[in-house]
Amino acid sequence: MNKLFKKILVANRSEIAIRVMNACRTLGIPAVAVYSDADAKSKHRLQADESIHIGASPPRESYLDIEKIIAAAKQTGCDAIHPGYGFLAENPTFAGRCAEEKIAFIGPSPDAIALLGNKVASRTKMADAGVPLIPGMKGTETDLDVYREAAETAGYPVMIKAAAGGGGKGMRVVHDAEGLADAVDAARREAKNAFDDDTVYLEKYIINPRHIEFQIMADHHGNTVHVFERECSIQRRHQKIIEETPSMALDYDTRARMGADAVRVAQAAGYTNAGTVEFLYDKSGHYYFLEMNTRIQVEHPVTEMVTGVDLVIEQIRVAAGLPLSDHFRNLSQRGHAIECRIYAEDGEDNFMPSTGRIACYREPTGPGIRVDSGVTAGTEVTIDYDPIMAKLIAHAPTRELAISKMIDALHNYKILGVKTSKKFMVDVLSHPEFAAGRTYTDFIEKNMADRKLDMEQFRELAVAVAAASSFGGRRPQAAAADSGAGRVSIWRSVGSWQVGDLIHE
Amino acid sequence: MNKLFKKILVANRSEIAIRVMNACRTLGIPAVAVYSDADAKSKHRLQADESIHIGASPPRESYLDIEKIIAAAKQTGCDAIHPGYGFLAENPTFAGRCAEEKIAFIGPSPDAIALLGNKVASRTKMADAGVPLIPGMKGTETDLDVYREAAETAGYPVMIKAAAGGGGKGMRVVHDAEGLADAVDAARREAKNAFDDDTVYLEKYIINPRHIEFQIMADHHGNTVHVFERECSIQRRHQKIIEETPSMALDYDTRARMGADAVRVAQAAGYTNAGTVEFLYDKSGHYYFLEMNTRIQVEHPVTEMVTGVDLVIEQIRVAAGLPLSDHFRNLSQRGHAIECRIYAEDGEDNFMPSTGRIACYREPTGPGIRVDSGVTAGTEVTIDYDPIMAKLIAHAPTRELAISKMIDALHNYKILGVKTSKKFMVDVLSHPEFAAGRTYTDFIEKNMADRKLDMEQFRELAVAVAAASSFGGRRPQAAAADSGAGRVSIWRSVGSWQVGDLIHE
Amino acid sequence: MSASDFVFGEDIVSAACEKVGDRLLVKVGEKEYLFQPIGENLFSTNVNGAACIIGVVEDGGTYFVDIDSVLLEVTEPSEDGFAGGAGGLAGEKDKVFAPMPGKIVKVLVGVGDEVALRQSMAIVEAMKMENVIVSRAAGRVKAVNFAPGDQVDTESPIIELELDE
Amino acid sequence: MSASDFVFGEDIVSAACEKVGDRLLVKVGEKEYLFQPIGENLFSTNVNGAACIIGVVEDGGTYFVDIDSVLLEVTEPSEDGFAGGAGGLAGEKDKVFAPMPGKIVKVLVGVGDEVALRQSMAIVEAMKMENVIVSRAAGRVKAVNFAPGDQVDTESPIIELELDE
Repeated sequence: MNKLFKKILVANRSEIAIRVMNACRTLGIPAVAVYSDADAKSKHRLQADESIHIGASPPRESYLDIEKIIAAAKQTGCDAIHPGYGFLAENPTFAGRCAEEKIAFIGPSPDAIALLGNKVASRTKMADAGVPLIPGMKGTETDLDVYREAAETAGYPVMIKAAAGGGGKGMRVVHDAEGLADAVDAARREAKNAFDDDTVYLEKYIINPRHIEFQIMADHHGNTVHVFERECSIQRRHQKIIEETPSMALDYDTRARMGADAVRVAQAAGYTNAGTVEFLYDKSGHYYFLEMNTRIQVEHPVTEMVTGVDLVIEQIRVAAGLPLSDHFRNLSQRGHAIECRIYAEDGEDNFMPSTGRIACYREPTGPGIRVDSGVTAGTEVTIDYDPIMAKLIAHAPTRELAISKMIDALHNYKILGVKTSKKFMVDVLSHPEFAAGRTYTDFIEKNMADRKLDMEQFRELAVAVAAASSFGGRRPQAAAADSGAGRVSIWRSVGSWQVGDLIHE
Repeated sequence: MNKLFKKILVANRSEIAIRVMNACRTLGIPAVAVYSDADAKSKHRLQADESIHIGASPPRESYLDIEKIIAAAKQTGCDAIHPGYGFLAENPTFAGRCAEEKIAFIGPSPDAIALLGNKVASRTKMADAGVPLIPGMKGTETDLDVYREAAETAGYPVMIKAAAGGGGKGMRVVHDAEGLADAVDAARREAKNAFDDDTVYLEKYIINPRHIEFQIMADHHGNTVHVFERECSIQRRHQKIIEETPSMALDYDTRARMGADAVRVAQAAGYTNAGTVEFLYDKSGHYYFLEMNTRIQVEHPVTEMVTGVDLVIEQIRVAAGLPLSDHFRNLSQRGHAIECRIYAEDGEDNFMPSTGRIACYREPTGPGIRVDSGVTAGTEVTIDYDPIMAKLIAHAPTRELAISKMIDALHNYKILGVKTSKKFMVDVLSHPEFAAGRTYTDFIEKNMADRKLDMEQFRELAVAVAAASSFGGRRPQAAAADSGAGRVSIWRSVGSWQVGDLIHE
Repeated sequence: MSASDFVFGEDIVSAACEKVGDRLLVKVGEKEYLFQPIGENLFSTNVNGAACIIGVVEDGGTYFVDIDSVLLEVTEPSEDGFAGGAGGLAGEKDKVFAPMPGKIVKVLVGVGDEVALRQSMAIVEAMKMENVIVSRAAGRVKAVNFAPGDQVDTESPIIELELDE
Repeated sequence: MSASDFVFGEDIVSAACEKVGDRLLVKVGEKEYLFQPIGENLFSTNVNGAACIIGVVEDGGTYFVDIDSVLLEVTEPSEDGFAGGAGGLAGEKDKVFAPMPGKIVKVLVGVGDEVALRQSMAIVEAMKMENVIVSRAAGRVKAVNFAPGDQVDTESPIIELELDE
């Protein structure tokens, strides 16, 4: 294999950094990790071929510090940087700095990132390209009458959105004409505060749609393809927790039309490398372009399992100037894949963030099971970063079998010491509405709101397990600490469950 | 999901028993394990929903004892038995006993097993069906002149084979007319001794062919399909160690013709359920029917990864009387998959069997990596059974990437305490002849014969690792014993690597 | 037969263990469980005819138990009958601290309130995450030292309790 | 700096360890290695710019080490300077036993032969598998008690040695 790059710096952490380094190993390219204080003992650092410390734990002082990342790449002789997702992945300044330093940025051009990062500019662009948009204003306006007129045309409820928006900031739902003026003002103020840009616009508020996105891959030779859809409607607090592909909502024709529109979006933006075109899909079967994410997506593995491609390897090939691999010209969906995001959060207490030390960690295995994980036994889960610990993916010939496999795998995934939403997701996957494919963005609100797990039912069994494990005077102890430097002693004393007494006593 | 069976007994052990039980869990069917004395603490027993002890360690007293297995199934209320591979899987008497007891045998009918187990009878049948056979005698004969004539027609070298053959017994290669008579006599004597049946026949000896087999799946409704080929040419002592699919040797037309012939074989035998039609493929591109294996094959995972089907789930469905699943009507190959068999043997010393306790066990993970394993930390590998411990499978969009992934996965597969052929397989996979796809059954003989690993090169590094791991006065100790009851204390004392001193000293 | 006490939620629960062949029989109240150890940190038990694989680990005085995908915590009773709790000195259970520096989002109790063991006391935001701070003993709120919006460190108690006897 | 001796093959090799930050520097003869512990049983070291993950475990007196997919065995020297070997009493190294009952396939040495530590001595078949029996000490063959085809148990020595001093 000819080496595509001499060496790649992975400007990220945790599971996505490990995923990227895995692709580098397959391609025979050495990978350099960067790490903050908190990540000195993290899995992504210790698995890397080389690693560079880039600062303190707060992201601003490490993973978000463009110059430190560039310096690390130069110091280690890297000729390419993979940004992962989050952090600097969608920062046009960072992509631009890479270009200045003649380091390949494994992602789209700075111009494409900038265009697609601006909701108003990209909306205008996509309207011209003939992509279906949510009814509303084409561009931004300051005249309130324009808002009023657009709202009347689209029909209430409507939504005011910030051009630079993200994370729900600068967003307001308006249910009638009366509330419009205040909402526009409020959204403007919030946008100004959050993004230093008070540009807002108005569009129709689509009630409880499906969230369906298309994976895009485009090379530097004019080839742009879509790699089918992912449905990501199961969300809590606007954050995806379960994704799947194919979507139950799409028939052959709709899929083809949406896929063609997704390609149109990418082409209109002059897009290269991997990206994701997000659509809202309403209950009457209409779909609307929402935005394009200019990075590898958290949920990319479901696409890989159903289409057989390797998106990260392809990202690296494309960034090296190669045309799309042959198999990207003849793509098909096969079987069904589901991803569950394993966050450090308490699924039984309103998804409250959970921290702690993973004292025991066992991944499920089996045909069609994939785990992309950033943690291991001994990892300290802290509050410094995004709480995603791992992604569990199940693939099977049919959706019914994939659901069944996923439930089994969730039960066999043992993460002891930090709370997760495993049981919550088991209950979502077991719900008749999920089985029926009636997955809308209000799924959890509507179907899980009354859910309340009775912890008391486990009282006797849990105590019995503790008693069994402490029987004979020895305890099943926690694994060696591998990560989470600094805060608690990471070199804690280590033991292991000694059961000698059971037989020899 | 409607339950296809009330409960399934898995009449096997180790990795294939675990694979079958995994399929049962996905289908929501409880699974019963059987186990011998040696397997009281084995992974397959401990993961089962129920388990039944069926006797002493020698297979004849447990896994080969038909009545004990039938009794276990009746005792636990099982209405189906999955035989795995080996043991009773291809025993028509066992399949017949299941039928008598109205227990579904998850495999073909006793008649099909019996027919295909007799090389002469099946050869005659397949000749009539128009399947290409190795040139030679159509049936058996006692008259030496018939052998002489057949040998002249086919051309030397020829092979004398026992009708009931298997494991190389009752087989003789003859290089010229002079050796013929003695060879026939010797083969007869050997066959009589080994199988109590002195029926032999003659066919042309195909020199260093490829071994290419086709996966078959057939239901009870007249549908028979092939699920493409596997190439299994990399063998040591006639035992496969590396398998892959697709085969580098087949073009579209040849694949279609061989697949159609494989279906013809199954149909001629009245075959149902999963089976494998084996062909020899010679250097001039001719192929010849060799035999049909009437069971799930060790190497079935490569087919699953490249075609997206689940062969074991489909076996259970078919045995329950369902027609082939829809996706079996529209099969395609995607990407490339390779399997390495992880035997307990010394790849650096002529594949000598290796025994011992697995003191540390870590499976590789990553996109496209699958491990079907029968062992875990603490397993005692004994000499009672087949030395296969696990199968490592890698799937990638291209063969080149699959090879690279497999090498990486072999390096990251840590099985400490028992020798394997990991390094030998790394060297096979890294060989330019393997990369070029020149894989014939003499591959190892031809390309690896001079291979000699210089163990001395590791002297300093190995000692350094031992020193590092014992630094601070504590040792990286072995995991708890999970299996291998009885022989050595399986409840050995357990510890774990304590590294506290490194920091706290 | 060996018996011992554990804390689950706010209750002290007694369990008795016995070896039966290579399994363990555990009695808790009226209920009996048979566990098969299947390697480090794992037990198997049969629930409605299917194997249920249970994970368990002891870490810092807490038994973390995964049953049916739910993570449960069981502790050994401390000398005063309460769970030890992570990080706290036995004598400081009357004070509620933030586990890391942050900003008070909400205080969930007022002076004079009766408080149960492990009751949510306050929410502290650190690095954009909200963390619930719970009591490490039952008692009555004696003082609330911070208000929403205040910065707290890990040294100053947010809430002080008068402990139950 | 702490130094100790290990047995590799037939040789005694000395190694010296030193802590360098959170890594370990080990010197063996002229060579130096820097190891990063990456969790239980695993070290990482850099070979030609790529991370090489090395597995190691100590079991019954033997360090099993996986380097580059090769399983290597390193032992601690016993009092008399030889590796302990699995199962053997120190005083019985002059006898070569079958590890399990079986049938002698081949005897690889004759009386009077010089034998090195861990040299292959005989092949014993048990359950259709062939097992090589190796010496646990260097010496000279004093007696060969069995011939091909004989059944052996684990109690009767197949071969007896006169040990080197």
